[in-house]
Amino acid sequence: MRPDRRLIMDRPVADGYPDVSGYVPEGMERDSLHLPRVEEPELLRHYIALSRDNFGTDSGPYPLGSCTMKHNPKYADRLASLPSVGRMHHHMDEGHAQGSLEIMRRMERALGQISGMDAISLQPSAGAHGEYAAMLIVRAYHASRGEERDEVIVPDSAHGTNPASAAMAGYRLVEIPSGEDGCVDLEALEAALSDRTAALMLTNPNTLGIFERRVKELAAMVHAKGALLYYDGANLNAIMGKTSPGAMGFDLVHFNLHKTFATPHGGGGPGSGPVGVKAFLEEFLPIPRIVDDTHGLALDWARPKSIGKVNGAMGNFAIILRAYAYILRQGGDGLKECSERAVLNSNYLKKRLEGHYEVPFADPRKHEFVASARNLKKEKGVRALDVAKRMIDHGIHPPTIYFPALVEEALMIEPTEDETMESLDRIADVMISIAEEDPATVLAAPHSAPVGRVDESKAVKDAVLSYRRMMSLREGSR
Amino acid sequence: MRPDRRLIMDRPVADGYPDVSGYVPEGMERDSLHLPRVEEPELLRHYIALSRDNFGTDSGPYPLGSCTMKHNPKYADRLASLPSVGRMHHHMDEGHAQGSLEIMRRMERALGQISGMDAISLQPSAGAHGEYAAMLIVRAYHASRGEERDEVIVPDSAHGTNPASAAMAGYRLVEIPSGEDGCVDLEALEAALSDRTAALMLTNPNTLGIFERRVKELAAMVHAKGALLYYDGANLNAIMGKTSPGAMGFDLVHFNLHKTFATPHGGGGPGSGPVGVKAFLEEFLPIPRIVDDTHGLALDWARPKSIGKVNGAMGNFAIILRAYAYILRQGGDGLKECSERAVLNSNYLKKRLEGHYEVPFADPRKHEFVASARNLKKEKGVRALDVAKRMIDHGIHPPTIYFPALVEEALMIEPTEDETMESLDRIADVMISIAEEDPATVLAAPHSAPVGRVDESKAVKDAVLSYRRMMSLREGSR
Amino acid sequence: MMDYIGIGFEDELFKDVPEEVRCHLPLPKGISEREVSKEIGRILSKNRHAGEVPSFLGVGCYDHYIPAAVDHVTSRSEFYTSYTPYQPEISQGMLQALFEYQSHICELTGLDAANCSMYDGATALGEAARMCARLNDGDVFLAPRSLTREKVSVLRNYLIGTGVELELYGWDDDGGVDLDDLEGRVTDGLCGLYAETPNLFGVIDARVPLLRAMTDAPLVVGVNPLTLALMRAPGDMGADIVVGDGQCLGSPMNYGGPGLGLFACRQEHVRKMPGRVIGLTEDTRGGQAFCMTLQTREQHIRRGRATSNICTNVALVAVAAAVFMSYHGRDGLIALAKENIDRARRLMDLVSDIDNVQSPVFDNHHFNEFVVELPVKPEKINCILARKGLQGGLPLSAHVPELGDCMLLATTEMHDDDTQDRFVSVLREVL
Amino acid sequence: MMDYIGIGFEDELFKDVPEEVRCHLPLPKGISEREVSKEIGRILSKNRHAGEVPSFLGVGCYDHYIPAAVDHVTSRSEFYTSYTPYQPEISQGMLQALFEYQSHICELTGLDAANCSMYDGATALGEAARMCARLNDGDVFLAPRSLTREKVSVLRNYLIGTGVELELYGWDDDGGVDLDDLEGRVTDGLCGLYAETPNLFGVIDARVPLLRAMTDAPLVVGVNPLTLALMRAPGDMGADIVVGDGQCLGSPMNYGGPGLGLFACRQEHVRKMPGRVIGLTEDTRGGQAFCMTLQTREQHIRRGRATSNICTNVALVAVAAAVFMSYHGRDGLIALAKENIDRARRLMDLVSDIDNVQSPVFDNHHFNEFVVELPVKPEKINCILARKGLQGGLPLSAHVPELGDCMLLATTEMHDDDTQDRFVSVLREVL
Ligand SMILES: Cc1ncc(COP(=O)(O)O)c(C=O)c1O
Ligand SMILES: Cc1ncc(COP(=O)(O)O)c(C=O)c1O
Repeated sequence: MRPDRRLIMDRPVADGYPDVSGYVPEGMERDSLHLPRVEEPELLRHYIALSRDNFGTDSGPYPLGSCTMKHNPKYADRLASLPSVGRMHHHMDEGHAQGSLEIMRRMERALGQISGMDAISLQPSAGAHGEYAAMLIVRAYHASRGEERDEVIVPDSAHGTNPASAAMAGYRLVEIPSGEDGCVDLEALEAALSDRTAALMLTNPNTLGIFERRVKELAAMVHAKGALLYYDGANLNAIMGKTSPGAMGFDLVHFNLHKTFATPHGGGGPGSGPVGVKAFLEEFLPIPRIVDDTHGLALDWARPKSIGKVNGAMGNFAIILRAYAYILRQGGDGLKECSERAVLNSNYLKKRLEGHYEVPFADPRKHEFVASARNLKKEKGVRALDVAKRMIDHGIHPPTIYFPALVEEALMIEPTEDETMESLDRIADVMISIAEEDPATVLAAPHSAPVGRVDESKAVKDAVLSYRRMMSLREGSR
Repeated sequence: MRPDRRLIMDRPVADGYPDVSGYVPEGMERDSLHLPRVEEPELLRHYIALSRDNFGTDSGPYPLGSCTMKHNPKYADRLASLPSVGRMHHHMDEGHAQGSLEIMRRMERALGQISGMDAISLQPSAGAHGEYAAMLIVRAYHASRGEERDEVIVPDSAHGTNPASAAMAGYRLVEIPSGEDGCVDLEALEAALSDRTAALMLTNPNTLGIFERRVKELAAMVHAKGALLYYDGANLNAIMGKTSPGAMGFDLVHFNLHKTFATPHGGGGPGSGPVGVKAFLEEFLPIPRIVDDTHGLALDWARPKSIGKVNGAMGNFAIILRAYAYILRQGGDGLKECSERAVLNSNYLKKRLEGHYEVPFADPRKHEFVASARNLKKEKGVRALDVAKRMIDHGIHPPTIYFPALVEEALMIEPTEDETMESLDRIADVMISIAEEDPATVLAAPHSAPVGRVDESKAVKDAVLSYRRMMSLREGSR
Repeated sequence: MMDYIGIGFEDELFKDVPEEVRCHLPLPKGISEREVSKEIGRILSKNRHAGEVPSFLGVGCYDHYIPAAVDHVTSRSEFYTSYTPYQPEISQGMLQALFEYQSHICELTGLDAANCSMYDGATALGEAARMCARLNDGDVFLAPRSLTREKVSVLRNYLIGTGVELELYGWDDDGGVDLDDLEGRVTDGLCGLYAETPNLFGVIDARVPLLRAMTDAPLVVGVNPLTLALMRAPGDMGADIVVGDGQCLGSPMNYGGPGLGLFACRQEHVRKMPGRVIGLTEDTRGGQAFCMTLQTREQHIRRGRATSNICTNVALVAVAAAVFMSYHGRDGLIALAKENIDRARRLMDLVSDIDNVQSPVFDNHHFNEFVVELPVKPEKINCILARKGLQGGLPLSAHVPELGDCMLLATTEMHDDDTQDRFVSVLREVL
Repeated sequence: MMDYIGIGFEDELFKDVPEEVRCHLPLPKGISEREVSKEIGRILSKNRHAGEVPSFLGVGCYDHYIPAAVDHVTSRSEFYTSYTPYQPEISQGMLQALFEYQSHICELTGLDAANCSMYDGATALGEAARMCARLNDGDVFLAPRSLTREKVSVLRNYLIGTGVELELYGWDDDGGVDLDDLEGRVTDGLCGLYAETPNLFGVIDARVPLLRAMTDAPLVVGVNPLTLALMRAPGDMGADIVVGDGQCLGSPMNYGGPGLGLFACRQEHVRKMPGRVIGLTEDTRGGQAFCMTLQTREQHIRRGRATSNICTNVALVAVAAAVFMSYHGRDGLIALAKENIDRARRLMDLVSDIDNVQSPVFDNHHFNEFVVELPVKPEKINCILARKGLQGGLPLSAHVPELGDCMLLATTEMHDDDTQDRFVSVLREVL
């Protein structure tokens, strides 16, 4: 463990304030700002030291379920750093931006082929944003047909963004429980469906890593009620080249380019969450649309039925570009192989853990599976959280924990296709050793991280989100 | 401390050898090669983990005497990564390379102004290489005058490359001792000088950080004997804008761009070691020379008296470019300020250490100073080496130790201008705490480095320089 | 591995995928890294970027110089290959960097709390409007008519689930808030009030500090963070929420994305705030530590009742902004802001010397950009400029039709005198 | 700080610098990072790099594709901002990377020891010749006349202090070693013998394996490391020392520098070897560790009697090479080497179709490059090609005057069919 890292703001700022008069209207002049300047040598040491306290996929295995922590290939970053990517303004004359537009057009086509959708908009900024765009499209679609539908159905195993997006779009949520087999309970679905149902949001394989085999049947039920079927693309990495949302009967889908297409997660973002639809929904997609024109590619804003804009520009081009580079590199066969290896890795690791951790539900799994620390908790008082913290000591990023909620003490594990067998064995060995270890050691973990276990409830209680707040509390307490 | 890092070569390579017939003459085909392929995810984890076991100036203070471990500004690296730097071949038509040539021409001029020399060649690849080029020029000069001079005088405080370069050029070495004041003993010099003397090699300030005040007198003595005076530019960072080798009476000089001009040391290189001369020596400089021509800048190979080539191309352009960017950024005033701050930092740190470490010789110092652990060794058995290893535990790179040899248990300290006062205080506090600490702790240091103290004599005894050798020894010992 | 699992070939792992949904992936074969780089390079070479064709576009997205130190930090793979810092013990680096980002934003805005990013300036505004609806009962959200069509559309889309209506108020002769128009629209049913400074017209609006007195409803102020080095903190003007786009703080334009949605608010409202926030706390040893906090506001816990659906944000862009701000510091930001104003003034003056051109249309203080009125359709001018290797400003017709003959011209420190002069002389020539 | 030292102004620290040597630094004032970038960008834009003007130059320096992973590793600041690993405890990363580099080079060359770099291929050759003089008493070092003038000059300069004379032997009709000529020159006084494969003419020379039998003096073989993926290891051909340039292993051409001097030798000679070497050892806990070793050969210890004066080498370029080799692995290097031969064969054939051109001059196996004979002075051809946006090959006149009408043409995997075709059609046009 390391000494506290000083804050940038702990440095002084010179007294007085430089004269700013004449630059802003009289009376609006600023007269104080605590923003220390740090010379480059010290600045870099500060941030590089911080980076060294952080764990990324380049640091070691990162089997964080649902997040698809693939390796981020460096060629994609190199391409994204070109000035012909960075120094482009989205309002430029189309004639100046034929390169960017062509990348986007090609990317739309590739995503269409991968998903079996007819039209794609690259505009949404992340997965949840794509969900939101899709919900707006659902609204616009039903409204265009003069239908009033105000409910969206979401399985209990859905990712939190699904209900949140539907709610943001003004829908009432109807949650349906999973069946014994971890799949959607079709009876419960039937009961939930009505002519108030605007859409069902689903991911397949679902968050348990289980493929919903009866998806066609389910699609028919939804469509029979006049509702739309929405695909949460976060799990697309499991099925590329095997099936597609289109083939399964979905009407709309979002993609997470930062999951399936290997773009960096950036410590939380930026990502990119394109949305794809079947032809009958195309007219509702966000504007502008990329179209052909006598001079090349152009932007079309004249789409009266469009939902309009979901963000201020064209989408996260720097991410889209990386994802397109990745798709080119892999090609169709390569993407299929990614899915195959991701699923193989997941099933291998699952098998290695069985007998040490409960792994509810029947075989096979797709790209991820959910184990449970329920028995450990019962027998030794070791929770999923403790297992996670102890994994840190072994240089392995913990799995997602406590999600999905329907599995007690859940450990949601997604190794991705990029881990070698050796690395999978190490993950397994570590997790098994923790299950067998003296609980005292596990409960006190991590032992070798930059800091000890972090007090999250104190953070909530204090709610100190800035240096400013920190200082005013300190002064207050004097 | 961390587990052993696996070697790349510890991985298997597929059996058999791909068919290479037809590609090389019959009978010359290769049939085995142990060179494992590592997929990018694993490859990057491997090398990034290695990098994390390494300490650079971006990691913390690096007061390594004589090496001038300045911060390496990132703008210079960014410029050096442009294709108009990297994708240029040195045999290109000059018309295609006007940019590279202009950078080089400007750099020659700037170095001329900084050093007070009349002509510069950027060809040598590092400091020692510049020394060698200079010694070849000395030879060529005396030969051109029909003189046979076979001795080069070097003070005992000189850097090892000085005698090594002179010897490589075929000179007999005459070493002269330093005087009481740490400067060249002028009487000893007088005694050593003769008509066999080809040159005196000197750095000023010398490796003790002391300015040779009587340099003019000394130059006169050397010149009176018909010998040349050579300046080792490794210490140029102490005097920019205050004096110059030219002003002091030197005839030739080398520069270390990777010291004075902030280019990265790269874990040992590449650097760049231009050589500068007074006008009367210009004709001996390496070829080609950059000259003006009707179409712009051109390369002139027709220099019959030139020493020819010292390396295969034009010098380390990627380093020269960075250094030129740094010179532009600093400007004349900025470089002078660098020297001032470097000297201030050195004297401040020296003062802080006095009373805890012996610091032989009188004030002031220039950019570096040599402290001694002699008293610590006598009183507690703690040597300079032990102090160095213990500093590692505090995240500070140790100073240069056991050089120059004329100071017992030498700790040669050069903080450079880039350390803040806070950082200097930390270096001092750490070194003082070590002087006062329980010797047992110091002798067993480092305690928190990636590995414990390394057995250097075993390395010498075994002389295992490759995996191949390692494996053949292992097999032999079975 | 397959042996261990007990399968003979990989496709057995997909036996749960019914035949009826199987399909083929009709993409071409993969190519090497070198070929990818060449192919993408070839496509991108069709672009004419701002380094080749000087561009006078702004509107929230600017071509500023990015210090190399910024790129160096964001390319540290420990940062950029990490996920959201759910495991604080091995994410202290990202957490502290984001806490520092939040802190800088709080200093600039004069508020005590900031989140660690929204997607971009437009969605930050949308989220702010939604937050107003959580803070307050009203059914109208007031925003200036001087907004881009993008912002208006996003705002409408974000308000869709709240039942709150968007209403737009006008501008005055000097490009600032039309106080009379606004006055008339402020009613008891006001859910929230939004104003910008600098606004769409680049005007630093002296009337924004007057708005606080007009209503008790939450006041949202939109800013350019660079301007804040010179301008009083919106928190001190009574703003409850401050939004804006931080792309100008060390990120490339990237054809519009990613941006950096700034979002700050008063401490008393933090629990109603959207997005991720990083808080200060301690570890078991009592040392300083950071973690994501107030997560019960968020979708992964509160699900349908979360303050926002946002999950992935733009953390790395926020880190770039933190580095950028520390690189410049207070005095560096002030100098940079002044330089941007000086550049804009110079261009404004030069353009105003052209006959038939009114520059600026609004006689006021400007930042980066200003509106000019042209004798010819701005779209047409842009076509001609394009042929001459220049990218003109934004025609305002699609955004504020009243200004159909106007163009919004932006300039930054990246335009030297030569570039501005060339632009002006070409403009003079074509008019 | 000044107070503490007891001085009033900074210049007091320079009171030991006598007035008589004082001088002023007449450089202009400093400028900002942004201005520096702009100014250097402006100057460099006068270059026409190989991405803009396809280049057919080689001679030991090649335009190969550099995987992005290589750059990522060398831009890790822990690596590139570090000094020579004198303190092994905090330099294990660089030490292991360099040990791996040495290991790879040993595998390729079939020798047991390699140093961790010399400045470039030419100086590695110079050092090899000097090492021969340490291993052996002779007074003549034999090298092929088919060398660039650069190599010959460096070789002479490196032999200057040894008293050994350089003598050059000829080539045969097929571009390989002229065995008869060589035979006549091999005497008891031979200090060392040097041969290259591929040689200056790009010829992979089947006669190099025959040289070992001709003398007991040390045999130095010059190689291109890429070719070694296909060609028998020189160690197996009896070489005592192998040298070459490793720039082709993941480094840009950089207008010639830095290169990467490869240097490997037999284990029995390690103590006579120049340059830094990294050795395997243990730490106090018995764990694997690396350190610089055999330092008593080096200048910082042995001073005037060191095996070489080299101090700073090109460690980071060696790291790039290590990453490059691991990225490709054996099979990747084989594929890359084959592709380079295939490219050369294709170009050779296309050029040979032009009337009046002999291509190749030497009927043999080639790697990357080959000699063509032109009906016009190659320098003249290059001028014309330059006007057409192409960079021709190396005119050989300045290097081997016997081949004054010849040009050395190089190609790599970076030239696709279109590029080669364009070159050939322009060449046809101008001849
Ligand atoms: C299943 C699922 N759906 C949706 C999302 C939301 O995507 P984003 O984080 O890009 O907004 C996630 C992200 O973790 C996810 O795992
Ligand atoms: C005083 C002195 N002279 C010469 C040199 C040699 O320079 P280089 O390492 O660049 O060959 C050094 C390097 O450490 C030095 O410190």
